[in-house]
Amino acid sequence: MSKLLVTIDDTEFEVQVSGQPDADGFIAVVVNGESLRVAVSSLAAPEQIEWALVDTRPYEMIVDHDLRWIQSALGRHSVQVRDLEANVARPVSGDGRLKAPIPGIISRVLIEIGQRVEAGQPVLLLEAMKMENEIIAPRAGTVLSLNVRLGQTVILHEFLAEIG
Amino acid sequence: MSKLLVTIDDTEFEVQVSGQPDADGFIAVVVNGESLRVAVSSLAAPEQIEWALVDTRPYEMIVDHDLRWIQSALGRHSVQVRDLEANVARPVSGDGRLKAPIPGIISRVLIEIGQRVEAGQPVLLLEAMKMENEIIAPRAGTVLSLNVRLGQTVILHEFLAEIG
Amino acid sequence: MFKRVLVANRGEIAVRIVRTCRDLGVTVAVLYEPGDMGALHVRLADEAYLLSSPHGYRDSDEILAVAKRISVDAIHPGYGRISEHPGFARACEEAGIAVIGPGSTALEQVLDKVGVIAQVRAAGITTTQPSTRSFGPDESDALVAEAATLGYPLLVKASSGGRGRGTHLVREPAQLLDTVRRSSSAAQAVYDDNRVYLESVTLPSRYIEVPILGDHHGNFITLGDRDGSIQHNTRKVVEEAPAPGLSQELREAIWGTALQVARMFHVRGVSTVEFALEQDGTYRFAEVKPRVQVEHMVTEMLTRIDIVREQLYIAAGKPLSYTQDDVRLRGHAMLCRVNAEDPWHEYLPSPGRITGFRLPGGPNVRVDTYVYAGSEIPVRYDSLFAKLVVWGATREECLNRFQRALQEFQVNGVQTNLGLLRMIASDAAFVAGVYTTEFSRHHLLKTPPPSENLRDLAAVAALAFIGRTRAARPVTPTAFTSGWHRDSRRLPQ
Amino acid sequence: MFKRVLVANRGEIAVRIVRTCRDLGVTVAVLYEPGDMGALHVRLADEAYLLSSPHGYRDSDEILAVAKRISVDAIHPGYGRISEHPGFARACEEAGIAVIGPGSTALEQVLDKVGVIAQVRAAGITTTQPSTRSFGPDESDALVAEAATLGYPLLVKASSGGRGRGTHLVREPAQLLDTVRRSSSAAQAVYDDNRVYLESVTLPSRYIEVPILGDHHGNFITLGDRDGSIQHNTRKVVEEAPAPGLSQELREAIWGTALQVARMFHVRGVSTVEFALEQDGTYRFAEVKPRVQVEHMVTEMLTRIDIVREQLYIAAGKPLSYTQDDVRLRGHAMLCRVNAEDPWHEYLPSPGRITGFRLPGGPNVRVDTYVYAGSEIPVRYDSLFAKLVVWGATREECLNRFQRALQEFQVNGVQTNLGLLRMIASDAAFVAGVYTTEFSRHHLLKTPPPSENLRDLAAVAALAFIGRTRAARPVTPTAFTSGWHRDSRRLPQ
Repeated sequence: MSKLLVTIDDTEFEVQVSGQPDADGFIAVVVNGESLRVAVSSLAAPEQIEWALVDTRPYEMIVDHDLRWIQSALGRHSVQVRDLEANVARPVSGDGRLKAPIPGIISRVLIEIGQRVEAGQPVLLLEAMKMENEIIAPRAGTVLSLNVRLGQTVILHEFLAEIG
Repeated sequence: MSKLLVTIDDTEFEVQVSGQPDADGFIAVVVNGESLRVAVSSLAAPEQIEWALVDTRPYEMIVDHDLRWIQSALGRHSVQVRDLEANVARPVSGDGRLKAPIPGIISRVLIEIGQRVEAGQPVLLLEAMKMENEIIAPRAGTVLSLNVRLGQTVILHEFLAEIG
Repeated sequence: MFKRVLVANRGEIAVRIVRTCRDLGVTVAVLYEPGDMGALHVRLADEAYLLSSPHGYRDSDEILAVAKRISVDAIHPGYGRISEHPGFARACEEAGIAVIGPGSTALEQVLDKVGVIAQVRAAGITTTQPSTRSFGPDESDALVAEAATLGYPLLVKASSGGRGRGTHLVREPAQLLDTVRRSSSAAQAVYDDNRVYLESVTLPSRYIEVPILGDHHGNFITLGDRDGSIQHNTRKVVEEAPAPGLSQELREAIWGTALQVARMFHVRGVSTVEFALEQDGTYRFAEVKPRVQVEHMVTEMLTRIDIVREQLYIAAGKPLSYTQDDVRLRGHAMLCRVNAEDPWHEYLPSPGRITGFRLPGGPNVRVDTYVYAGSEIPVRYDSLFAKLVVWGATREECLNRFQRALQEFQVNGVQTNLGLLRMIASDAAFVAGVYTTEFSRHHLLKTPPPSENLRDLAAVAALAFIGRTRAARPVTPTAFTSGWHRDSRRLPQ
Repeated sequence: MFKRVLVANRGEIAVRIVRTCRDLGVTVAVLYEPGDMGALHVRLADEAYLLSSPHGYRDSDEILAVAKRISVDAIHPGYGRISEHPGFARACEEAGIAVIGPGSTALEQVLDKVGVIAQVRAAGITTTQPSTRSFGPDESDALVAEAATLGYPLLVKASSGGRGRGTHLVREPAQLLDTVRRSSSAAQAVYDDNRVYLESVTLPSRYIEVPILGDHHGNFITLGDRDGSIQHNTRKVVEEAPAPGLSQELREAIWGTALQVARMFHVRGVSTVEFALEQDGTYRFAEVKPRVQVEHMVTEMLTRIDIVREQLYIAAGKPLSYTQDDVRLRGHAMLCRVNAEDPWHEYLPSPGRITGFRLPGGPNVRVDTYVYAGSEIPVRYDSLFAKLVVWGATREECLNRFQRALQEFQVNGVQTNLGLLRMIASDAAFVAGVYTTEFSRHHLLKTPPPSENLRDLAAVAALAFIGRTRAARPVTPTAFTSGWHRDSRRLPQ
């Protein structure tokens, strides 16, 4: 059984999930003490969830790959999940690794290895769909590694550089 | 390089295929001595082919899993391919294995193991989409194995029984 | 208007009804069998209730029980069994729940198809000639005698139910009893009633349908006419509106007769009055279908009226939103049923997972479907999974668009009849608009398609062969992939 | 009519043109860059030619060379750079190839936007107030002075080209030069011309567009009007027709003025005359767009006229197929652009593979798109991948259907603006039809959506979390999936 603290927008819910789907395909979930039967289109990865059925209520949905938000027909809700048992929250920022926030083409490289950068300083330009996107240093430090070169095509979440 | 004899409807073609796609994505194919550049949407399996481009001519197509036919916008063409080098034609009929020609539910079992059957005798009924489909013995012989029971759901190409 | 409607069906017709309810802001509840949990009609509904009965969507008792439990104002059964079940309609009426349909009394009347023809004939309308009564499948001698009186060719039809199921053409006496047996067993399966009747038929003829709207206040209007002559086992395959080549005088005469019939039986809601049209211009009343049909999409395309919405309004007691003069029949529309089946293999059904799915688009093209890439066409239900309809200002414009849209429609993972539909749309008789119920698809399936591009296809086949050989080797021994499928099956007709 | 047409574009507009050519039985050739080989416009064409130039679809010389080599009768450039390239149009005319467009002379004239306004104003028509001339991005002092004369707020617009690209609103002097720099660099990239001009703007106002058809024989007709006030960075997001809330008198006055302008410049083919409408009813001519637009789908839905077909007919020298009286403007239509972008993340573009794709359906719903499940939205091109348009007999019916269709449209694998579009369609100002160009999407993005179902979403989030944790563990160390994405990027507006 899992015990989670789920925050949707600004509302907190204590959620308990026990076991596997029953014969009808529902999983028993207790939210703030209330029992619900929940079915989702995929139990594998968030981004594969396309619909859910909670008791008798169907939802069309899109779930962020990193589970930062859930989009239903009405709009986008922010999500935070904390595992109360593992007692480990999702790690917060501070990491110096840069990954590609979108797929694209590296249209400018503004740093080199060993260079000192300030937090907020532009380090790369990534071109996608006729727009240039500035990638900035998430923290001050030294460029430890630089894994891309000018003109290179990068995929989503590809590791670009590290600042430490 | 492969040398093949390809029969489309009733017309035979000698086809030579050499190597991998070029930089533009085309493969060099010689048909009856004429050079063509061919690109297809998938080189993996026939049923994954959705389009082809032959020189400047685009085709939307569906190709049978067993390569017995190709369907283009105009209709369905029968296909036979023989590898001239391996010198092995596609095996012909005569096999006593029965597989499910469609997915469905076994609605009647008309044989048992060890029973003698004649060619053409109904052996199983397979129900799908509100229709019953009779599966008949492809040859005379004895029922060597029977792998399904009444009410069982079978998938496409599932092995049902063998007559030998 | 209703606040909450229960849809008692699945597949594309359930999706269709859900859409209209949402368009109207009506809360829509649906039902599902366990295997249908993620089906589109469920995904798009406001509420979804699991059917626990082993009869699932066909269990009228459980449907009514759910409807009462959740307090809906109305039930929309779509088409099929529940829509033609007078007992269900009456039970709903007694429970104070509106049923989208003609009302239990009218339903009972029009489902007695032999009786309807007698009444219509008594009113002085030319009808088809049915047998004097219905027959059980074991009344062989009586059937043979009756058939001899009527003469051949004739149709065997299910006594209950208005669907194509159970209707078969018999050209010669030798085929009669075998056909009766098949028809009767289909009728038993679909309508719980194994009785059949016979109907004299003149060949060639055309099948003309007149869609009708009628309200609780005695108003009836027609929405033009359609031609449903192109059928497969008497199920319509391709349909167009208006029926091509009718004189305006004949057309209006048929409309008038259709209205007269609808009024005679007080058929509320949407219905279709169907006629056999002979080559000399004689049109014979055949039957009344008191429910929405697949073919209504053609009418929607001509009139731009949402017919499901009109059904709901009428059932809620509203007077018709249109007078006859308001109905503008502009242009031309063509529709086809897209089925998961293989016409080149005796129409073998082909359920399975849709791996590729691309709809045609552009102006005046519409597809209604319950499937999408990655979804499953289930084994247990009908093979119809999509309806394509196109519109054009003229028949020619419509035809060109129909051909193009069919070429554009791509489905992978299951076999479909799209290849055959493309051939029908290009067939000379269809193009000329001079076809009848004798329109034959057999020559289309047997003749290889015209192609100056066989050489190109040979090149593609070669690449497919090489790809297949490469891919197949590691997983399957060659012997296993060969031979078994040839002649190893035969289908009941 | 033409026998063979070359489509010089890609994406949904290329697919759109291919469809009409096929509907007309015209042989259609297309072009493709190496990475676009399996793109839909290629798959659906009769012939496809590889562009070898590194400039690809933007290389007018290679396009003309292919057109000459394969001897086409006409070139349809869709919209975008090639459609607004007078040099290209003239070279085609000299080569005896028809270009679908207004003709090189008219094109040259209407692209000089400051000059057009001067001429229109000289004819006694109220116009927006442009700067006295165009400016290079480095003429800072002159720009600041001119802006002070015009007054704020004002628009910075690209001197060449009629697309939204390069157009930006400036509310305060402090923003001017930064905006000019951005506008100028966009104009340089899109039109090879970095000059901009300024235009005085009154806020709030509305953006009213009048689509026009004109032929070689001096016939001009309007196809009603549209409201394009809801924009993002001055690109239209949602559009409807007719423009809501105009009196018939005002509407007809605007149509009349639009016709007068189109005639003044002899703009053949399809064009749009655009106006700023102020709250006191003053309407000011703003510009002429001499080409097909995304927004023409709204007009097609009202009139049922295939506008691309009319373009081809007109370019072939035919007189208009419609008189003004033939054009019937029935009902109401709404359209939106569906883009691969994330409105909640500063409109971050989101190319990638479409893993799930399900179109809305039902009566009077149309989607034009070049993508399908399994296809790729490329990195290199525009983020627009689909256009949704719906029709209703009344604005209310249309609005309900628009909301429903947006809810039904499902895309997985890339981020889209569908969530935002749903919010716009439900926003009180949009529902009431009383919005202006000041319509703000910001509050929509910032306010969490209303939901009585947060508890249900929490349950789903919990299951997603557990599934993700399970799936993620074997492949990726936890540290690797965390932290980096927060604040690690910033976008140039």
